[in-house]
Amino acid sequence: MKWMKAVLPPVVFGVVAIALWELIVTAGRIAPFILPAPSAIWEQFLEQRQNIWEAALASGANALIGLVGGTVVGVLAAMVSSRFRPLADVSIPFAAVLNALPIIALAPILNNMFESTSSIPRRLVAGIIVFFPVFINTLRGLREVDPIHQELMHTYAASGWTFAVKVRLPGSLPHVFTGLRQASSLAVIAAVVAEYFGGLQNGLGSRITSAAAFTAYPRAWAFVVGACLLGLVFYLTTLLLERLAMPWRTRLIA
Amino acid sequence: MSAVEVSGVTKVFNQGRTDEVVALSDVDLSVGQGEFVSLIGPSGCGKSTLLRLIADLIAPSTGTVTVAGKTAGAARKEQAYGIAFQQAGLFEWRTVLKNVELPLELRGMSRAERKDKASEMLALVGLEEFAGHYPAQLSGGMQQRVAIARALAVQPPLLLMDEPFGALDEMTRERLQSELLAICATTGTSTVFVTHSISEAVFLSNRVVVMSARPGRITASIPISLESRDEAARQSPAYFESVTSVRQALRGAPLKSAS
Amino acid sequence: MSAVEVSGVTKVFNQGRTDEVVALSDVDLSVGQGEFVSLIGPSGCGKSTLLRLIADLIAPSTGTVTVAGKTAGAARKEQAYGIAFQQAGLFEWRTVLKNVELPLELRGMSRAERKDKASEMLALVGLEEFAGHYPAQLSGGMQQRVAIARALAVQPPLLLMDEPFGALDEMTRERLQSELLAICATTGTSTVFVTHSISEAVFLSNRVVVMSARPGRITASIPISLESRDEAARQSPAYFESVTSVRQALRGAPLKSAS
Amino acid sequence: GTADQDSATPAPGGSGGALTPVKLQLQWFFQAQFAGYIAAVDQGFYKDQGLDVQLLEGGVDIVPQTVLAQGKADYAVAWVPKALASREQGAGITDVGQIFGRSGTYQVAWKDSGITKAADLKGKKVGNWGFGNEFELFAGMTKAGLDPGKDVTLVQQQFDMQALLKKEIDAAQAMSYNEYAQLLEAKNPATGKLYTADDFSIIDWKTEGSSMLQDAVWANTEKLSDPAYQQQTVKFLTATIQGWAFCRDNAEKCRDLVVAKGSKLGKSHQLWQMNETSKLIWPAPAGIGVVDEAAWKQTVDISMTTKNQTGDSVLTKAPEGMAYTNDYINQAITAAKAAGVDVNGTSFAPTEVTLTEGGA
Amino acid sequence: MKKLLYVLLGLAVVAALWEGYKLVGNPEGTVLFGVRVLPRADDLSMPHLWTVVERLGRPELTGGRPVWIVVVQACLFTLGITAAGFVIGAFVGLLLAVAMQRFRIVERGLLPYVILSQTVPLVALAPLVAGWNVLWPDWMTVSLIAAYLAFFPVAVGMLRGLQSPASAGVELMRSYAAGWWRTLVKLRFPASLPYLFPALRLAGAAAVVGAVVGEISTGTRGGIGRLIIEYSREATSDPAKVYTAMLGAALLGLVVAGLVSLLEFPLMRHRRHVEVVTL
Ligand SMILES: Nc1ncnc2c1ncn2[C@@H]1O[C@H](COP(=O)(O)OP(=O)(O)OP(=O)(O)O)[C@@H](O)[C@H]1O
Ligand SMILES: Nc1ncnc2c1ncn2[C@@H]1O[C@H](COP(=O)(O)OP(=O)(O)OP(=O)(O)O)[C@@H](O)[C@H]1O
Ligand SMILES: [Mg+2]
Ligand SMILES: [Mg+2]
Repeated sequence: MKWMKAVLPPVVFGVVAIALWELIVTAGRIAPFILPAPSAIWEQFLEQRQNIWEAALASGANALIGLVGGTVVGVLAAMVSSRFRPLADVSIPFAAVLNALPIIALAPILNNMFESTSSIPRRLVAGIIVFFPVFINTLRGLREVDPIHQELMHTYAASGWTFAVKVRLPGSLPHVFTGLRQASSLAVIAAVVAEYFGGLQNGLGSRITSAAAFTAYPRAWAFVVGACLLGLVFYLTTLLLERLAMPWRTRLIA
Repeated sequence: MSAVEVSGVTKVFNQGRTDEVVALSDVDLSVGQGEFVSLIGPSGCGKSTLLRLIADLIAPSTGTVTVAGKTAGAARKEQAYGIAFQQAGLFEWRTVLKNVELPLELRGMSRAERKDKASEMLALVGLEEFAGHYPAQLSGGMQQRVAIARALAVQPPLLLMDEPFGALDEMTRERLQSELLAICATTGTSTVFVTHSISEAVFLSNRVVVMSARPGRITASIPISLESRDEAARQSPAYFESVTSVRQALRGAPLKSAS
Repeated sequence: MSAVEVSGVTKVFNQGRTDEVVALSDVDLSVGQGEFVSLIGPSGCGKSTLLRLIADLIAPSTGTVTVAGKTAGAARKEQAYGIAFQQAGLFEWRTVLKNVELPLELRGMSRAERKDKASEMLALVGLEEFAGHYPAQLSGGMQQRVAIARALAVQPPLLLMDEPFGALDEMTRERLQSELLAICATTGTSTVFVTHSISEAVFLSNRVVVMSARPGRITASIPISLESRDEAARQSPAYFESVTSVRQALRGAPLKSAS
Repeated sequence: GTADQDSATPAPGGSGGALTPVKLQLQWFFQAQFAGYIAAVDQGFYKDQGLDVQLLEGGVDIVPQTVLAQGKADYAVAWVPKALASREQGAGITDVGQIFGRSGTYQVAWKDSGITKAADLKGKKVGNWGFGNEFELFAGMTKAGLDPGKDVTLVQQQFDMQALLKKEIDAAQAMSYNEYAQLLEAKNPATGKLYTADDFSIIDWKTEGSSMLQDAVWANTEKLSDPAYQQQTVKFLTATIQGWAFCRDNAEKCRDLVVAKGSKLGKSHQLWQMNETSKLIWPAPAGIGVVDEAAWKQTVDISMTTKNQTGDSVLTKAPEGMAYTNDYINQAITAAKAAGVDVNGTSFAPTEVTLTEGGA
Repeated sequence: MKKLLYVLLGLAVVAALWEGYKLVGNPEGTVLFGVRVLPRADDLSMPHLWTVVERLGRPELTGGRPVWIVVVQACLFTLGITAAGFVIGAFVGLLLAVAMQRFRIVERGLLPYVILSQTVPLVALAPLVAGWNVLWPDWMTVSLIAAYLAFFPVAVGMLRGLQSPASAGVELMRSYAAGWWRTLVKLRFPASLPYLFPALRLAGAAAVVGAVVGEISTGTRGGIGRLIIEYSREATSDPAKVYTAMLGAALLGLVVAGLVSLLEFPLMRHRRHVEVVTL
């Protein structure tokens, strides 16, 4: 019953939207190079599913490595920064500023700094993009310790290390996951968009552009659907991980 | 040997700065073994400060604090007291049982042993069924009970409580008061209890210490003797008399000794 | 004509679903002109629900609610009552004065007029100096005073209050109680007051309505008659007797009429 | 925009002598590759024909033929295979002037790599641009018996040639008039001098037999049934021929025009490009812009048979309807000839352009 | 003020790291197990910072305008596009948030798609939108792409803000017989401001990314995105130039972030600050 209530509206909305789209395209006789019909996209999706799968694996691997790398570095950096107050004071505004930069534009430079024949540049782009939300949120979490907890641990004569492990880390988990949730779909987008600037042609991004260059929009959109699914998988996996890691929080979307 | 000895203690915050605050001035307090002492006074009079001095969470500017014959610092390191605050301050990522286990864990007690001990404490506060729950699944009153169980887990000779029932509604509060009394009676723990409520202070204490602000000092120490500490006590004339005398002490009226 | 007439009211939440709750069952209540009635009872017994029914914030499942002879809905549209909650619920982006002006603003009163009116109300609660402050700059007690001023701004014949002093410490609370009584006396407002505190209910009310839970119903209605409502009253035998009888009604003991 | 576009065709000279506005969508940034059009605007050739031509610059994701089919431009410059692919997707467009008679796509490798023909690419890292510019390469490899999806590692090149210079890839796609020049404008760190043609070996798809037709002027098929648009097309093509002939004869002047247009690559680079572009057009035995049957057929065949790495071919079936027509270009040639323009360029002799560092 | 100092300090550290790495790093990069794990330190890949600065001062093309003027102008152009995209995106986000707040069914039906929209890669969108620009000028196409990225944080943050008032506040408004609209204006909007501004900051950053990538893919001339791609074509022979364009893009990001923060300044005095969680 409750489940139905949560699932029904979006499903109905989606079905109606797709039906409307199909109707507009067929009734308005809109050429596929302007807006492909959902049915045509679906057809291509089925036809290209092998290609989509392989491309999604390639892009997904890049996104995953970027995500994991960026998260690990972000969390470690946040832990180091939280140990030294001045460092945290400096790094928060600095990271916030860097986060406002169009990082994706670094792709061509990274391609030159590393090599365009490896996947490192796009993984780096994904990693850097992941780094900021994770770092900023984790640091915030690490710094926000309930003063009562602090006093309690003091009365238990707990050492700094014990305090970090038993209080700071678990206390910052919700923040880490807040960052991760944002980062997860960003990582996929970054990995896909970075392909735009050259490099190996094995991912969704290059498939999309090459299909689009041939005006094969239904095919391009089939790959786009693949990219959306990939992003969704990342996002939902993060949500699942969040639930597993924090059984004391039952809400799915904060 | 008294449970707590505070003598000649003054506490000045931000000493020498423009925002200097004299939180406590020349305070003497002695809490006997097994005695239940309440601190009451207007907001900002230094009740929490005094409690935190005893807990060695802050150091006095002058004067000495002794807990069970040792310095406050030594007592803290030995976990010679348990403490509870207005906010239960449970760790939301630990189950109720694990929360109570925490001080034992930090003492290096073995897993099985501390589990037994913690379960026992939970039974004491009547929450053994909720051992596996997370704090967020408990009501405010239940959370506060867990906090008390946690404070008692190391079986400290001294219990320090800073308005532990302040956030609860009156009925829950009265129930917990009775429970706390029962626990203190069975364990023989000495208690320093900060409260804003006159009736609470009177009902719980052997002695109510009244403080005044600016600078914080002790203005009265009113012994309470109720025949019993049950529902009937709350309706006894002795109770109402004590309430009145604490109220008067608080209002600054000339103190008449409570009957 | 009585200020509030609740007759045969039942309130069922989530009717027909698995999580159906009967919050109130067959409740009758009548509040006279200028009467001060307190609702007291255990958590979840439906006090707030009853108050919100009177305020027409929710609609009864069965039964009728009349406020000053009109339906509750009509009364709400005419702003025939003022309301205050446990959380002061001030709008932090408005100054104290602007907060008090809000209900007048929504009535379409002119700028100058509502400013005068609001200032007057602030004077009533003793906060005229803080008119330009923002709520965050005020203490909890002061915020609650502003909330009362806001509730009184439209000079409603009826005041509805849901544990307005619940979050305050006892001393602040007692001060505000006296102030509230003074205000109600000068304005002649009828009041329905929800509280958890027996002493508060007794001190303030002409009548204390005791409720019980599951399903919420009224179990007793205890008239209180104190000679005066000042500091002395809190120490009078009549007061203690009333406290005892309310306590007994709450505990479900056989009711003996308060003297 | 719908498939059956019927946006009004501007009546030529509708309001007595006023110029007819015409938009031409280019496929990339301004550079000498489009010098003929730029010159025709600047020299007033279009104006003489009563046309006010506006040149629309291209971009990475701009598909000129789509812009044309949507009616946002009146003509578009596009490579034949890509335009044919769009036709198959419903874009109603027709090739009315095959300006480039030859393909300018190279695959460039280091001389010492030993790569000289398509078959040598086996097992190598092969750069290409994607975006549909890669089919000559794929066709060449297929012809040489390689499977582009398996036998080589495909790498999408960036917009520069660093990948080849740094030897990250073994062979890079390059247009004779652009990227190849960039290689020759780069300094060899070993010698401190610029690289020379001797450092590289070139696979030219023309000699490998897998070249396809490139820059052509495309018009809106449906509108071509409108006599006014027909007339306008002839006029447009006439002036375009004049423009290209002008650039053939005045390479340096055209280079200046291109640079003035805001091209970010430098002067010597644009002169090189001008020279190389002219080579792709001239000499034009049948007259500039006339579609050569054989070349067309080769382009279509490759488009239908060559598969890219995902197994897709450019076209799934032979182009239907009027994919190209020589009607208008022939009329334009006649008109240009009458005006004394050399439309064959038989005597065209390319010059030697010296590139400077960075093409400055 | 202090923050600015910190940012400058951070920049100095980054600059030192860059030059330091050039000093000690292998010009050919460090290759481990066939993977280049550390970047090349040669001048082609990592030009000296002073080369980049010096390049800013020299003309773009022989006899042309100095690069810095070109870059600044491109930034201004893109700033315009970003601003338009930001405004459109913020407006759409606002409308969506209000609709979702007003009708629970809209929230239920739409919110999953709003979140899903963030998984659509921009490269997919750009060609499509570029193909639609029959109705508006080219730069507007780019603005729309920017708006697509910008609407999301605003929609989600604003929704959260509109839902933030405690039920006591809402009931209070009801007790004043205030309807939905007046509750929105007097209560929900002001209450949502602390959520709106952080969301706007995110939207500003997203709009910049959208504008830069959008310019590249639609071939819109005159902006910094276009400059990046034009200069990166010359990276073969003039590597410092593309870095000047990157600096421009960074500058643009900073300016936009600064401007959005300025917006917030007068409205957020006396207000508490909250953290905005978008996804
Ligand atoms: N860390 C601190 N730094 C500066 N001043 C402090 C600090 N802690 C307490 N104070 C000041 O010391 C005085 C006493 O504070 P304390 O918290 O002990 O009061 P309290 O009696 O517990 O009040 P309440 O009833 O509100 O809890 C107050 O004036 C307070 O402002
Ligand atoms: N909107 C609602 N939906 C469902 N159940 C509700 C709702 N509001 C109240 N209830 C239920 O109705 C009962 C009475 O609630 P109410 O808030 O009136 O109690 P109360 O006496 O005010 O309690 P407290 O003293 O804790 O404020 C409770 O069981 C509560 O869970
Ligand atoms: Mg305190
Ligand atoms: Mg209630």
